[in-house]
Amino acid sequence: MGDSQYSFSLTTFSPSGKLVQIEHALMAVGAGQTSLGIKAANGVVIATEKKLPSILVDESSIQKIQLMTPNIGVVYSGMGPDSRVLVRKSRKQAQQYYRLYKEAIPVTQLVRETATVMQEFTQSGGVRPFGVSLLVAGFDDSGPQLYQVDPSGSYFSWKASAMGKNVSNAKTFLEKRYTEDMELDDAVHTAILTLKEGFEGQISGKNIEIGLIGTDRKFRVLSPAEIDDYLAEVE
Amino acid sequence: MAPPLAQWSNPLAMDSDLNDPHSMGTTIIGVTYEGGVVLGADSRTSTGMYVANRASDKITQLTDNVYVCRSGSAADSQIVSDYVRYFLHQHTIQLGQPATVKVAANLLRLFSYQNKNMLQTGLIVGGWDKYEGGQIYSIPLGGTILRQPFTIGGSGSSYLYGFFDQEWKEGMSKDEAEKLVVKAVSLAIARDGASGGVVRTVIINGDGVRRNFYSGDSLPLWHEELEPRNSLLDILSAGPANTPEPMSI
Amino acid sequence: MSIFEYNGSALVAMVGKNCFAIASDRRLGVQLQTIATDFRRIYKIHDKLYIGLSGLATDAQTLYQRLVFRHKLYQLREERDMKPETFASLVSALLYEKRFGPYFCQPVIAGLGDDNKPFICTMDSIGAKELAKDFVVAGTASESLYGACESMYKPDMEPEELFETISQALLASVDRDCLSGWGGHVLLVTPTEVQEKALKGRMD
Amino acid sequence: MALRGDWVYENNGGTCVAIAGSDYCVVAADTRLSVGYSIYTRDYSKICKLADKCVLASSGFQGDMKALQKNLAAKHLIYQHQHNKQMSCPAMARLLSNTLYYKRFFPYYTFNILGGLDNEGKGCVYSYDAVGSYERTGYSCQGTGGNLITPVLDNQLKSPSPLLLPSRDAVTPLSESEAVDLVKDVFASATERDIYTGDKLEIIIVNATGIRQEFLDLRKD
Amino acid sequence: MSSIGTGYDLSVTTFSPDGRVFQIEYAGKAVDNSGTVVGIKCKDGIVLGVEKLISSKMMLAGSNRRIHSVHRHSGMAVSGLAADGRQIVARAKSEATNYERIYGEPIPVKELADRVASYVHLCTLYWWLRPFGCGIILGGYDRDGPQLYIVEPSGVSYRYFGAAIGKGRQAAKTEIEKLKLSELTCRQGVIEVAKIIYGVHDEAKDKAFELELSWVCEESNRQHQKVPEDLLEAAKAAAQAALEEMDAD
Amino acid sequence: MAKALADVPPKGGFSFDLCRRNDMLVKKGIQLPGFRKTGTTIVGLIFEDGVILGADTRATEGPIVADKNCEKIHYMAPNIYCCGAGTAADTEAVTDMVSSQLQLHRYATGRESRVVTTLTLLKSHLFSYQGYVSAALVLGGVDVTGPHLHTVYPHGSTDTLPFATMGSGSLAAMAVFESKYKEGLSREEGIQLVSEAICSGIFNDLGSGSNVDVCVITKGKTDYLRNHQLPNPRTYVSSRGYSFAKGHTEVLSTKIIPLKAKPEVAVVDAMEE
Repeated sequence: MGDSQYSFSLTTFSPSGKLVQIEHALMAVGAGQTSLGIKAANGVVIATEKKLPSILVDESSIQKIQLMTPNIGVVYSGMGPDSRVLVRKSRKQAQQYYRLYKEAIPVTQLVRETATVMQEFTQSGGVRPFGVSLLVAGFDDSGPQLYQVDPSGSYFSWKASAMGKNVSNAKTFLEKRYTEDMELDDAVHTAILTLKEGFEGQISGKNIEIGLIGTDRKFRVLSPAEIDDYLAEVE
Repeated sequence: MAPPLAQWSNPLAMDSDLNDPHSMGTTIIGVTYEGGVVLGADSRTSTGMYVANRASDKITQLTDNVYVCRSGSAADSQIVSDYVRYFLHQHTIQLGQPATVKVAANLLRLFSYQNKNMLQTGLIVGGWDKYEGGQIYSIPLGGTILRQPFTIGGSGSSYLYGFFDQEWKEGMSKDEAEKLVVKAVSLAIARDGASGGVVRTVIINGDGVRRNFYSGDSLPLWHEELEPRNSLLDILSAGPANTPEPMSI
Repeated sequence: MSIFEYNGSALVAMVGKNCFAIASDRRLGVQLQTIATDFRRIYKIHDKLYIGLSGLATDAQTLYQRLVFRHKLYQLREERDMKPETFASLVSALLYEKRFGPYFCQPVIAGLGDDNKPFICTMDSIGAKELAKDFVVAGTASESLYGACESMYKPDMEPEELFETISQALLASVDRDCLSGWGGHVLLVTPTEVQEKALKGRMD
Repeated sequence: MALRGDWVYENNGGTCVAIAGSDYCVVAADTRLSVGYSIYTRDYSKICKLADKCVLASSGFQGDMKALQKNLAAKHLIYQHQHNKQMSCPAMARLLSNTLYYKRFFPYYTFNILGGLDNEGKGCVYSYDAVGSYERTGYSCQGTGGNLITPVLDNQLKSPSPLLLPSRDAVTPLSESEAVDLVKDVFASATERDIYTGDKLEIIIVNATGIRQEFLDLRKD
Repeated sequence: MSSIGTGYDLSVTTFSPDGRVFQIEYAGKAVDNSGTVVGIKCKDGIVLGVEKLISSKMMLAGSNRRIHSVHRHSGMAVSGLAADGRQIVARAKSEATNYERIYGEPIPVKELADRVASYVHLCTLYWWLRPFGCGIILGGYDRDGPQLYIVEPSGVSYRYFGAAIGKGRQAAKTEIEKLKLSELTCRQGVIEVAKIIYGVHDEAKDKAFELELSWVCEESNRQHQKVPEDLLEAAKAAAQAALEEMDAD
Repeated sequence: MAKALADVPPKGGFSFDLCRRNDMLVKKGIQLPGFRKTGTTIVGLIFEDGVILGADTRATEGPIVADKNCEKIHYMAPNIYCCGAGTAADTEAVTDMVSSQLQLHRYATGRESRVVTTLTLLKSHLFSYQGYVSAALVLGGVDVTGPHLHTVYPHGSTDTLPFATMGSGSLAAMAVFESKYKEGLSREEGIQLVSEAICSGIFNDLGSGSNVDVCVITKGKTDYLRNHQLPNPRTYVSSRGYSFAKGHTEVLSTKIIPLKAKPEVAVVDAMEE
């Protein structure tokens, strides 16, 4: 990072008052693979496409949905490497919180910390904004929660949301399907159906990823076999 | 009522003993022979009067062909050898060939010397390389380095100087050298309270490395030493046949 | 002289059935000289969470200020009150930060948790937490308090009985400690109300 | 622990309690003898019968305890020879005070309680410091667990202020069985928190019928 | 594509569209225009020779040396900007002493070459630095025998049997290739090097030059030294003679 | 932001700003307070399919028992636990810190933590504080390379052993191990032997007491047997009890503050732009 006092922020206002770097970052997110999340009555599910550049890549070596704490998971759309920085910093933040209070960090707090980092990168010298949006799914004392964090550092709590290449279709689909009293299993089904909309090629346990958290407050990423089971249920 | 004259003396003073730094009152030996070296050590680690570990390994590997015998503070000698092992790995990769014994010894010396105010450790380095064959270096407390045909260290060594002056000969065979080392360590174990347990040896030569272990009861007995025997508990539990006569009071 | 004996103090917290009480003496002294007779050692963090700070009064006040600051920051940030357990961890972290130059303070923390489960805890001056189910004590009269509480404590006391027990334990103990005394303050916290009482005791 | 430097004493721990009633006296002590973190023995009686109606309980340095007991026993023997009777408890109290003060500058490192019945058959307890200052009280507690037990006794047996005039009897209002029960409970409590108190409680009850002994097991950790 | 920069040649941190870094190539030119430097590895050591062009007759013979000792066992000959060369030599010296301080043995020549090359390379990576305008021939003799390296301004370094850089490098290399280096002793090598230098010197363009010769071989006790005066004179004479013989043909 | 964070403790660092004042107090002849210690018996052994750790539960402050039932077996990782003796705050802090580092390391690598990693983190921290962080530890765990048992001393030295004891009761416990330990103990035998060793410490060492905690770690499974044995119940409770009638204590003043019941806030998702 350019820490010299002479280095300047790359994100500057255009004459029309826009921060084009941030808009470009959002473009990068928009070009990324589709991810989505649904908050059910008793849990949250997040899902994403996992299209690989070549069939020669070992798909088991790549996991797009990651844990930030045992009860908070995250998925990104956009530039994968950028997300790693955020995940690493957030995990550290979560541990620091835990070591101070001996209490798991609430989802809101962690999301805010992550968003703070993203915001700092829109205003600091020598760095560019992150080319990712995150969907954060967690379950704490305030119940199940789903957040989306954008490159600008803004964050929103959602009942269901999508991002990436297929945003608009996916969101329309979710708006149609979403109900307040949805159970977690239904949410998984809806997530799969949403992903299926506009999925190029045959959907399978190997080219999508699903992570979910229920009332046990343990976030876990489904194995390809488990996804295949869900897929079978959907069909 | 008048206050009592004094509160009790600090009744917890005795816990200081176990909190003493872990140190290895030790016997360590390095001997060269025709074609290689033999390193030897006892296995006692003590904190104050307490034997914290009776089967410790004080001969630590640095590289494939270099080992070091540690004495003094356990923490210090472990940290020094950990660091030197790490640097030697790097050095080996950088050079593309095994580090020489001299390099290993010199790194240890450098560490001991640069941190001599903080470290309480004496080391004996032994190993074999293709340039100079088997070598023994002694690195005593302040970071001196001495190359010697044989060297002894640790608290038990004071009982052994004369023995070595007499017994060490140039050009011994491997077996002679190892026998000498085992005998010397067992002599020191007999006389030095801070040395004890088993004898461990490491033989390093052009063919490779061999570790040997001599359990405490296989060691020779010296002047007035008692036969090792089972504890009283074992004798008692063995049954009436072996029950010793109770002492009359 | 131990530094804890400079100002003198007695602190005790006790658990009852869905309630707790925390009590302290009222004396502030400089060694054997009494400076104040209505000194407060128990501070409120929020309605259902209190901390008593025994030991050197100057450190206690500094520590209290830092704790209030940290708690307010937490309240603003997280829009909720701290749980007693969380607060205890915070105090412990602040104390251990000064491991090699400690505040001469031994805190006693007492609070009601989410489901009105009472929580009490004490620490040494470098933040080693001690969670107890019955009672915790601190201060120059701690030995006496240990003895008194160990005998008098009963599990699952109702608020009135709890008040009597903690008051008797406190008064009995400070009477045998020349560095604490002048009656006591007792805070009795139940899910619905806080009773703050001043006890009459020997004035010496 | 070695006896280091000029400090020639050890504290072998233990706690003694005595309670005087209108017609009895209860004297109790635990039987643990320890130093540092080690237990020497779990069964050492700290109570010594000095006369028919007079027992001494002491804690502190065992060597001095023993010496003091022998010293008093010897003096009592001489007293018996000279006066042809047992020493009374108040007399023994004074003797003990003198014996302690006799070694003012190299004291017996002991903390004593003398319990028994006085000439009128009333319970009496005398409490001492190491150099012989003493007073008659209704109850007393000495030793490593003293700080823990005293407030409980204060609370339960609240004795009249010694400043009151005319002076009141310093005996407790409890009955004998209540007193024994209290003693057992305070010892059980002290054992919970004092590491030097434990193993076994020895209780001596002195009343008109003579001397009775009771035991109670305490925690052994 | 053109080999002239057209704006891509202003910084070492800029690649040209066809993937070249012109600044490094320009630095190479500074070497190519300088006096010839030759080094050969004989069977018992290394000989280094420099055609030191004399810019002024007022200059004292033997000054501004282009061959420097780096350590007891190694030396370098510099072609190109002499001042840049001194900078490299200074770095090489500190690397050598540093290595010996830490590892307790003289730096292996390979390691020295690596470190010098890294240093030279470092100066091609930052916009605020310029590459060195000099090439280096490094010769040394360690426990693995005599070794000869070239370090180019780009930071590339290779090991050679015989090497030449500078103006007359092509001709010199042709000459070196004719030698039977594995049979040559250094004493003979010195003569050959002198002949080559004299041979490649372009009388027409450059007027005067001074021959500098050094060696590190068994005869010099594996130390890097100037070639003894008498041998130098003999070599000069032999070279002169060979030159005249050639002219006569 | 920066101002607000100024009071937040730096990660794992100590603050030394009171040291000068405290040194001054010491020079004036004032005694610094003792810290809570766990004058402890902690043990560990390797049995046929894993590691068993054991600890007593007494914490002392001088001659007084500060905590009758404290926990001395600390969590490091799901497959690694660590018994601590010495200054209670130090053992707590050092194990917490390392377990947090391990958690992050697990997230980063996606693999189970190893015992040697834990050992190295512990010893390097302790060594860097030269024994001033006084934690004596028995570290045990099972990882891909099998069961491991180590002891760590406050100065940062470590030992690798088949059975180990630490703390003031270590001699008493070691006596049990030395006479009865053998290779290939079964789970039950192991737990029995560990309990026996801890009891030996509890009964013979005054610094140790109360109950026996045991932790059995095998491949893929950890059983934390909190208060596995309770060999020291209170021996007597007064039949009469101490009850104080209401109004027994003289009260000078009473202030009653009613607490509002927490208003039921409709759950609104926090939104932030």
